[in-house]
Amino acid sequence: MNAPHTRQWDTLRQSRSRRLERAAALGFGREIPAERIIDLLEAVIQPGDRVCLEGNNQKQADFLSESLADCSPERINHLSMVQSVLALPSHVDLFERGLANRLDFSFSGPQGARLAKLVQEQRIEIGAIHTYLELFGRYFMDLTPNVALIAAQAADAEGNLYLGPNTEDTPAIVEATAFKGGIVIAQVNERVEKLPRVDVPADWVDFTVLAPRPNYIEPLFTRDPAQITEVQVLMAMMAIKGIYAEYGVTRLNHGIGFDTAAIELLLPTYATELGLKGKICTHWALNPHPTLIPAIESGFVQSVHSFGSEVGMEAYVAARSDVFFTGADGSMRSNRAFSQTAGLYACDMFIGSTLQMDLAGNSSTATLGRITGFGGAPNMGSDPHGRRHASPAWLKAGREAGGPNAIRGRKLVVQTVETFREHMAPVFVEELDAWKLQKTMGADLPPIMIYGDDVSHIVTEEGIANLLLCRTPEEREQAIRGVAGFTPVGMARDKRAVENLRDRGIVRRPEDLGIDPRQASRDLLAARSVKDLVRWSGGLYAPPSRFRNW
Amino acid sequence: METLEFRFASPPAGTAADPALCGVVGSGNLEILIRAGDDPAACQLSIKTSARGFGQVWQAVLGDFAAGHAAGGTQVAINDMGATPAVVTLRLAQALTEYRGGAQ
Amino acid sequence: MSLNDILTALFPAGHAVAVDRQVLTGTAETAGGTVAVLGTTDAAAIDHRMALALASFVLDTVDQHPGRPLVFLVDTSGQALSRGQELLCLNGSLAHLARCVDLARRQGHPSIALVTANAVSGGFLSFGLMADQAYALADAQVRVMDLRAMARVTKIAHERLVELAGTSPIFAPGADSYVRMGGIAAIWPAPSAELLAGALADAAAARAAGDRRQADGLARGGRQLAAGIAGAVRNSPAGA
Amino acid sequence: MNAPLARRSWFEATARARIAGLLDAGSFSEWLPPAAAQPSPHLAQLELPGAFDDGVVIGYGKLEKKPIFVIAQEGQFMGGAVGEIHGAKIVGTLRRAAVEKPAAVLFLIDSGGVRLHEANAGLIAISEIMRAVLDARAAGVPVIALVGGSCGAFGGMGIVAKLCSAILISEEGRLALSGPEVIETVMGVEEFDAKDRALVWRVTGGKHRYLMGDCAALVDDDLAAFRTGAADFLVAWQEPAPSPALLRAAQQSLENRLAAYGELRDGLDVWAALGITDPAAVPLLERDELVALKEGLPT
Repeated sequence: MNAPHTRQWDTLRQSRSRRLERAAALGFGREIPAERIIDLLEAVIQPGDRVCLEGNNQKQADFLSESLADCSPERINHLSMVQSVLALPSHVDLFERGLANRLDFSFSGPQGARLAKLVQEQRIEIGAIHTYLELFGRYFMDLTPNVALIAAQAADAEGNLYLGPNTEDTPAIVEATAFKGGIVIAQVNERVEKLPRVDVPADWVDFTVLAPRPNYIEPLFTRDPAQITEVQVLMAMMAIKGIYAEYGVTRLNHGIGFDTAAIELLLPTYATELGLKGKICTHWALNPHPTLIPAIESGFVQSVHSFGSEVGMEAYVAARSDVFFTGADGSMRSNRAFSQTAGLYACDMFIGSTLQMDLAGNSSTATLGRITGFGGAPNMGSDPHGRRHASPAWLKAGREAGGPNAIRGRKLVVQTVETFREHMAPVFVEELDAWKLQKTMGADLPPIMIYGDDVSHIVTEEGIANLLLCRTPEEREQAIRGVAGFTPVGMARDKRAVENLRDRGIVRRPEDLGIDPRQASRDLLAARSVKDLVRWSGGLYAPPSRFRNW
Repeated sequence: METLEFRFASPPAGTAADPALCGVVGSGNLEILIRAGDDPAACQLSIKTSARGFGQVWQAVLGDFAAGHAAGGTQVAINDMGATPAVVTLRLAQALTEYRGGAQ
Repeated sequence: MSLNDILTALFPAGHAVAVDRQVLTGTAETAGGTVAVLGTTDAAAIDHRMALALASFVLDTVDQHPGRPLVFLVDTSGQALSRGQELLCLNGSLAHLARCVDLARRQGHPSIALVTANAVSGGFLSFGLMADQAYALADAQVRVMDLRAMARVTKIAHERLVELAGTSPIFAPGADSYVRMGGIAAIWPAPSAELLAGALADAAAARAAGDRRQADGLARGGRQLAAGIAGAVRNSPAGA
Repeated sequence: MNAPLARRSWFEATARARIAGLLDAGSFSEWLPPAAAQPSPHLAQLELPGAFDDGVVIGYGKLEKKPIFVIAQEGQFMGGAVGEIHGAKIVGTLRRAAVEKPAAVLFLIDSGGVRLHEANAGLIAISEIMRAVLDARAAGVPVIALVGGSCGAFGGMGIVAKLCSAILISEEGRLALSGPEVIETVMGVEEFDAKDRALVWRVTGGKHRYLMGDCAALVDDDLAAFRTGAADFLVAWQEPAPSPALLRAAQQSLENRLAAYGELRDGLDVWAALGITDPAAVPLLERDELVALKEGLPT
């Protein structure tokens, strides 16, 4: 038997040391001057590295992203990027300029079209499109970053970081990188003597750079109540009376959009009239939606944990520390990983909207020529089989689906859509565009946001379909057609079958719920403008300029 | 723009004194003018719409309206700027209510 | 054609017109006596200073020379496009100028406007179109917006607009359209003292008749609805 | 807190809803009502659906029992812009007012100015409206502009507003000549960033216009507040005869203003120059607070 080969067990640590030595040789301490950031990046990043660029739903490490894109592709190339969101042009520049060639991500939003083009030109290889939690999970499995480029609000002299209300993904990224031999570089908006609180300890951070301008934060969750339509009010009334009230939904997440904003704004009015205060919507996994202010002020809401913050809500959130998660310093700390976990396991309901839904109830926001991903919706909008604790809503849904002896409950996963979008694009379709997209992109899976078998209810202006009560695929199909209005899918319904479903309470019309559509007036909204929201907040909410009309 | 004309049988709406107008011709919206027609058992509709090629959808939406409401003896004129069927249905119900003097 | 050539052709008997930063003011001699001459040059974008300078000159004329006719020479590309100008309510200064022209009319001053080169939207509204009668030189540009910009804003194909502009004076740029619409009394092939004298002679009658532009637009076939509609409002039953 | 619920927003209301909220209940009668009208043939020619009222509602009614003529533009239809029929309805109403002499004409302006699809008809119509407003006023009939809709009063309608006896404006209302988007498109984003809406309101918005004296009254964005504002204004207002003295005084004050503030580019700078100690707080003040602030300013 040969003597065993002496294996090195600390290559990661050694690699890290060499990188730090290269930086030291260039004269760098821990505080990097902004004008020399490219020298640092070129010193510590190696070809083939896996780099996590902090691109969140809202907060962006934009200075580091632009700086990385400006590095020499001769020195840095074949990078494998891992990041939640591709939001900035510079995120895609990395691939166009030949610095990076592989990507694992969750959501691409505004860069979806450029991304699709790069895929078709085979200049980018997409590992997978994840949900947030999945991606965070893989940071700790097989996608651990060699280098993380993150954004923080402030650093002190030792290098401790304060992340501000938009903590978002930073803790997950830093933890995965710092404890597996990686390098963490933070751009900060300011250097201060004393931080309000320490969110990341200094010994997890290798370098900080004072960015020339504060990191960009997108006001992603601000919905101007002025744009909520009567039809959205009608659907909100139906959702509240036909689902929230009937199941007694107390713990929930709302997707982004005007449909759910309408529901939030009906809580202080319509839901209160129905006597639902204290009985529904008490605990939330939710960003600080400005449209939730009236419900909070009306005493509906006990607790909100947030994935991220929202521009302009800082003072309001700080002043409502009973409701929001705030530090001893008074400001909020968000955390996408924990809030997604809450959304997955601790919520009884997810309600959101979509662009397309097929006859099996699969829904997708993918459109041809764009790769957008889906962020956190698939986490929230899925029934977790790992859940073991009961609640009345979960049990009721479970028994509707599995009969009185069901051995587990069900999460309520509700899709609320008007049957046609603008320009008369039907939401209900025979086949999702996602299938074509899969073919053109050569992907393993069609980009389906929420699988039909997870969906419990569909709300449209025509009515509510309760898919839990459907017993056969044919019934499901007719239930979906039965609320699909005048779309081709809706008009192809079997009218007798739908009437039968209506008799059984599987399809319910507004009148079945005791709702007269003519009552669906914007006057029911607790706030009809952003200014109203400011008034409700007692002047604490400071909306971004683009949402103002004063 | 497309002009569409329909005529559906519908139970008599009863006589109303004044024409009624509902809605505004704005993006995604429409205006509906209801006045007395000549046939008490039919609802006549004429539509001018900015969106071409949706005649079948209009026929279905308006047919449902005429079948589901007492709208006979009315003449309905619509100017549409891309309203969805949901908005059209809602507006028709509102306009008919107003035409009949606010009776539910 | 230069401003001097125009002034010489209009006022062969002499004039004393000064130009200060695109604003012209002064007097000139005509067969019917002295007239006040004022207006703008070089496609002026009307700002507060220009509007107030013109308004001041109108008020001076009303004060010092009762009944003296006003001759506006219009060459404006519209209003000044500037945040600072809007901050001080540019529409207010243009309205003030319009009120001054209107006051002069009420005080017995006949007025005519001659579009010498350009007449565009806000600048045209504030004084040219406030005169008793407006005229245009043959090669003058009169418009709200050119067709390309209009196509962009209205999202209607440029070709379609060009095609319709051939038959419809409703939106087709050009002095001809404004004549047919009743907004401009006539087009002058060239500036001339005779045409000016005729226009000044007509101005008093135009002043007495009030705003006749709807009727003119109807008579000339360009604006077939406005006169009837306004009349129908007058004749609708009941009132105060 | 229920304050927002009690209000019925003027900004949001249709022209017809504004009239209903403004006049004595049930007192309004419409001239050329939709059932008796035809949409604009010029829009039809461009393949666009028109509106039966062509975007403006005219008629008569009562305000606190006084006979009133009303003109209400519908901002949701083509931006309240003035076309041939739209303009002629306004002109006809104003001319009728000069003859029949109601207690006032209430002019509910909500318009971007000329309707480009009927550009020449619109421009000439606005000129006719300008003269008709001044004729009605010269006949002793006050013409009161009410500005608080989503389109504000821009372009030629901005000029028309300033020819009226007075302007009542809400904080949401805007009054100017060129739209910020136009200025940005032509002169660049450095000149005017139209997306910076707080800036847009600091330059063109109701509070700024009121502080500068361009509008006679600032009212809440509420139908009842506009009604009360208009009624109160009429009680106190005597329409003056046109006179050189009045215009001389106006000329002097405009010249003084240009000399004092001509170099400034932001409402914040003007408000500071007006003597407001904390200009940054102005956008957040409620209507009553702002009125008190203005009344306390040095004159």
